[in-house]
Amino acid sequence: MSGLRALAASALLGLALWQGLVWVTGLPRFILPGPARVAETLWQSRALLAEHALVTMAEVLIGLGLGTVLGALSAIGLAASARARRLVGPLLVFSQAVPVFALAPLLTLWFGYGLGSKVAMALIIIFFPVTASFLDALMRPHRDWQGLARVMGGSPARILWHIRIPAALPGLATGLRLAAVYAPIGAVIGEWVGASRGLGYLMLLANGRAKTDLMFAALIVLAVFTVLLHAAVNRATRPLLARD
Amino acid sequence: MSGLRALAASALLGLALWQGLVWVTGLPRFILPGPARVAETLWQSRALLAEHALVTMAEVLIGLGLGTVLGALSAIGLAASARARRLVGPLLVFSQAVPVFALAPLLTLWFGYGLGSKVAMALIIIFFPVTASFLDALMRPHRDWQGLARVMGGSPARILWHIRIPAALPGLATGLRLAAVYAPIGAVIGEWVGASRGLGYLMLLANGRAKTDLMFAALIVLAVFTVLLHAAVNRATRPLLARD
Amino acid sequence: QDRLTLILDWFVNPDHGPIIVAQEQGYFADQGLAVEVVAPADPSDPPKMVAAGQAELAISYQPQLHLQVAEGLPLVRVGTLVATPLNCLLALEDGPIETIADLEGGTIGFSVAGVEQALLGTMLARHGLALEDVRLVNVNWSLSPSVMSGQVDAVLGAFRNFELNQMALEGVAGRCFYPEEEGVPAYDELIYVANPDRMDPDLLRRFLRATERATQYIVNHPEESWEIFAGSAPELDDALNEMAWADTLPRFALRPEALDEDRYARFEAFLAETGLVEGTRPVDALAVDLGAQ
Amino acid sequence: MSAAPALEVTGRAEIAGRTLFEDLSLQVPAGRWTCLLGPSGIGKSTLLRLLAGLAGPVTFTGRCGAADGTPLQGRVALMAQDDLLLPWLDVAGNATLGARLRGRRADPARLDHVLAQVGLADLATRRPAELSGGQRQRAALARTLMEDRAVVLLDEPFSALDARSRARMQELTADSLQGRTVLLVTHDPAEAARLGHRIVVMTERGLHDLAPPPGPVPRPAGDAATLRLQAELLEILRRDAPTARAAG
Amino acid sequence: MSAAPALEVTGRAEIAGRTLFEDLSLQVPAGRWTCLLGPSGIGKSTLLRLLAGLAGPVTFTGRCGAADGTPLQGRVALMAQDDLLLPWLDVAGNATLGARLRGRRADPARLDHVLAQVGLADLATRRPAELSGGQRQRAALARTLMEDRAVVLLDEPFSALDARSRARMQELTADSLQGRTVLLVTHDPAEAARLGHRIVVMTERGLHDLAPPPGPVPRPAGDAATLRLQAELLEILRRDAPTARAAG
Ligand SMILES: Nc1ncnc2c1ncn2[C@@H]1O[C@H](COP(=O)(O)OP(=O)(O)OP(=O)(O)O)[C@@H](O)[C@H]1O
Ligand SMILES: Nc1ncnc2c1ncn2[C@@H]1O[C@H](COP(=O)(O)OP(=O)(O)OP(=O)(O)O)[C@@H](O)[C@H]1O
Ligand SMILES: [Mg+2]
Ligand SMILES: [Mg+2]
Repeated sequence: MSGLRALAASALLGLALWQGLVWVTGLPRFILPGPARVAETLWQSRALLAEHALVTMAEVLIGLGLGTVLGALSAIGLAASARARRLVGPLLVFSQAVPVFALAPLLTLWFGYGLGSKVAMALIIIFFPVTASFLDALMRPHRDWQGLARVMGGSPARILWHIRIPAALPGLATGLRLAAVYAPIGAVIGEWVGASRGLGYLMLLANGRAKTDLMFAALIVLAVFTVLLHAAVNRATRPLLARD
Repeated sequence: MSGLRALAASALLGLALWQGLVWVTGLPRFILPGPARVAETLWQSRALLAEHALVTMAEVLIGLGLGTVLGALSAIGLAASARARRLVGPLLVFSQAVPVFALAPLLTLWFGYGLGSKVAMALIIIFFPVTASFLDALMRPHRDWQGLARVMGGSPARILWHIRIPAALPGLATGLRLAAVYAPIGAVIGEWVGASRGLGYLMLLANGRAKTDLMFAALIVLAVFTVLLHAAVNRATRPLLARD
Repeated sequence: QDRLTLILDWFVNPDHGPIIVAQEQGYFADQGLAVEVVAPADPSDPPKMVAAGQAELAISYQPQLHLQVAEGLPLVRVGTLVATPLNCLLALEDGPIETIADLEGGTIGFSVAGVEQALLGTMLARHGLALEDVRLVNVNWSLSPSVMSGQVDAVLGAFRNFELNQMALEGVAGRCFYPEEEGVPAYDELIYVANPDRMDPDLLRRFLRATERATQYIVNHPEESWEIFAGSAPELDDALNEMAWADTLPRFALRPEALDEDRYARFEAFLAETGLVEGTRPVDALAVDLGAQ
Repeated sequence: MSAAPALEVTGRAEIAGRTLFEDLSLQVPAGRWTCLLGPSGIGKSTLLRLLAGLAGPVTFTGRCGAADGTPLQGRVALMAQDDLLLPWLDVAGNATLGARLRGRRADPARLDHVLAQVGLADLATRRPAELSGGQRQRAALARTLMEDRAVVLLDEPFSALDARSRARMQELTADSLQGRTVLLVTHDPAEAARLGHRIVVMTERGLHDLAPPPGPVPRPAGDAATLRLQAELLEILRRDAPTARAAG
Repeated sequence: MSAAPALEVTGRAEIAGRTLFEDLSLQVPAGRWTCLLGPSGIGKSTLLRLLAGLAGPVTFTGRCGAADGTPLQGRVALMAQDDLLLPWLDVAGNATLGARLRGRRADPARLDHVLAQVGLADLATRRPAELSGGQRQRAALARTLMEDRAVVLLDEPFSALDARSRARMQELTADSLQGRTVLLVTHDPAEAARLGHRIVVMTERGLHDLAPPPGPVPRPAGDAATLRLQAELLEILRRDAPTARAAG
């Protein structure tokens, strides 16, 4: 499959750049270990990494699902009402400026230290690009279509449903692609809120203990997962964007 | 101006929600202080907040400018070459999965503890939504226009410049709006990488000293700045999106 | 069995030896306790969660406790985990910093933004320097890398049982300046805090008794206890933790319940002097001796 | 379907600060076909959009709507100059869009019938991008015919059709819209001569009425009276300043 | 401008698995106007797109291009059935798009001239959304005329124009494109009769040639021979199965 071959080529390029960086800059391995060292750690710690990766992946997939649904719904709600847009829009933007450690106590208080608070965190991070990019597309005027639809007797709600939403699907696709990229890092940040499992936990732990090799091994797992997730979402949303 | 009035209404709604949350959930003030307390701290610490806010704003504006330019250029580069897209695209996604603390030593090593590392961090965070959303728009086929342009003797580069880029400006606008939201949090994260000034630094400090009021005051300043920045970018990019 | 939730100060590490050993050896169960151990990523969260009633116990730092109580958090120290400071001002062994006085004009990194300024001010003052003579940078996640790579001249907030070993493993020797040797009053690095309005002294006493028993076991059986600790989770079994284990062992409080009231009074006074807290609070607002009650 | 009303437009219109027409007075008789011709850019489409209740960039002052003053909303169908097909819907989906926008189910039998009439029965599942220009126009016509409204506004509905399809569509449309008030904008004098109960030419100087030949519409294409009218119309349209008598 | 070549299309075409035409053989003489008529959906636009070198969804096997075998690329201009104006450019910008796409500056005098000819001189700074349908079509025509190519493919270029503008545009275009190889798709028999050196009707059965009246193009609109041809064409186009002699 050419898609996989392209990914492999890209991975090779990435490895070459990485190794090149290590050679050229002569960075100490506690700052940037070379690919070979990390590969070794990756192999040695494969059971550990796999265990934590599974936890994170579950968080990601749940967060992505919920975040997409919530993001799409809130975009539709905002598109439906100018008042909602004016009142709630700035609050959504506001919410994106709140750093993790201000949220962390609230999240753990409400959702505990289990899956809940991680999914919530991933959701908060995913939800916004989906909303913003879908909303932008929903707000494009399409005056001719909308005029025709009004002549046909369409109510604003039905015009939204039958015209604005389908016409805005490319924007939703862009949002989903962004969400696919942000979901894994969202789950990892969720794990910083308090966790005893997951790649984010493992990375922080490794970082705190200067096990840079392990941290980078976990990072590679996370990043590869992100790339694959993004490729999958990319492919799935391609029909929406190819529409002329 | 109705825009400002809408923002004020939204702020009132936000304050009401906040106060309501405090009342209903009875959250202790070291987890979520009420608006009145934060307002008081905001006023008392106005000089301190203003000093740190100025630092952060400078980082944000520089980061936003650079990130936008870089993001737009990389989208154009990727749009121009299918090979670049296949090779570099996954690496860009990959780069978004790298958590801050893995980057922190590298950033401070290369850019020091001054403005440089914060701008770099903001740039890394801003750049991706701009690239992704502009690229999606650039890749929409517009078969008829492109066909006509080829018949007219347009080279791929000129078709990109005269047709694909102008047609994709709404996507760039969406990317810019996202970037405006992410730039402040990007700068704050940059400050966590290593700083002695800025709102992010102040928040960490306040958090460490259990001064939740001050932390929330700094957060409010950051969030209000984010909302205003987003509103400004929103307004500036409106013509791009209103195009039918 | 009674349920009890304990929030650690950070991810599990050898500092938490008595807790892990007590859990693994069944000492908690012997006390009729089912203890849930939760690790947060941000050390400033656990006291808040306990104050908010989300957990019965949290591990925190004595200096942090003073600040938090001064800010009105309903918290009180109920036990001690590590009875000496672990914090140290860390520089490179073969670097230019041979005494604290050499830090003039240098850059000092720190991570937890709590009492660092007070500690540093005191340590510098002994060598004729003031805070204005150095540049303070919050380096957050990269304490030891920033000092190893020479981006900062020293870091404050490094733990002597960890960061030194960490650097040794990287082949870099570190030099520790100990706060308690440089004019800072001695304090308990790791303590157990509870919400005085909600706590059940009996429950906590049973908890502390179990950790006391675990501490005794650790002191008596350093090798076996390491095996137990390393076996509790695969990510804990590594060279750094093994080295740290040996260095941490002598620092565990042998009498977790016991309270040295004077320590708390002295440190409160110290913080008031440096201006980090306003006024002073009596010791019984800060710490209780469950055994004495 | 409610009884077809007469339409009336009296007033002046401005676009972007320029006067489009002044003192215009158009009467569209109830239940009949009125054909509107005129030079490109004179404001025919704008007039149709005004009657359909679409504001757009135009500022209109005066009366515009049903002659009896009742609102037109919900009684009017518009086939615009652009086909305005939704690219994500197939022909059948586009043709039944109106029903869905009103929250009803379209009658499938009627859909089949209309699609067969416009010659798109085999193409019901094709997307607009997979159609030829004339096929797209016929899909838009099918959508308009599905609307079943008392007032029908058609903006050059047959312009992309070959002679044969055009004649057929004219007959079909005349037949389907029997008894409705139809305002048809066209550039084809033959079309106007065939279909108009009333023929109005719009010029810079105002509206000009032409008497069509007697007899029911659609008139046979080769009919002598029709050909004469067609030639007369062509003559007027080709002249710079029409001299036909002012519209009533 | 290079010398105008003759064009040739011989072969078969498929779209989405269905045969569009089989054994088609079209010769377009060099330097002359060939008018192509035929029912909607028969494949006229597809043929033009093939000649322009645009693949699209069609699979073509055979010869298609200049009759002398030299590639057509860079020598052909296409005015598609849709106007394909870029919404963010004004009329002048759209008309000079080709030059910019080739990295040249458009000649401003020529632009003024062409815009004046198509009657858009006053609207040079208007965006497409601010134009009427006929004005948009003339803007697209202006863009095509600005191209100055040896081969010009016109897909119903005058369909949205009123009779007067249409006649003017026909004359203007005939004049401007003197000596080029022009292939014009039209549904208007009068247009074909006026403009064609050669008239080809495309049907399901293949191509059918009609002999146009002698004399230079554009022929006068009212000319008897032209009218006769027009009537004959109309007759053929209206019949289900054309019986004209097969194309050469
Ligand atoms: N993507 C596609 N998939 C399937 N069929 C297609 C596609 N595109 C076009 N067609 C079909 O190809 C045929 C030829 O289309 P073309 O546009 O060439 O017709 P035309 O002769 O120009 O018609 P008109 O006079 O209506 O413009 C039509 O029947 C159309 O339905
Ligand atoms: N947004 C706009 N701004 C300025 N002028 C406009 C705008 N929209 C339309 N016009 C002008 O209004 C006039 C009327 O346009 P309209 O579409 O009604 O013409 P029309 O009679 O339908 O012409 P055609 O036969 O070419 O379709 C035109 O001259 C056009 O240029
Ligand atoms: Mg019009
Ligand atoms: Mg066609």
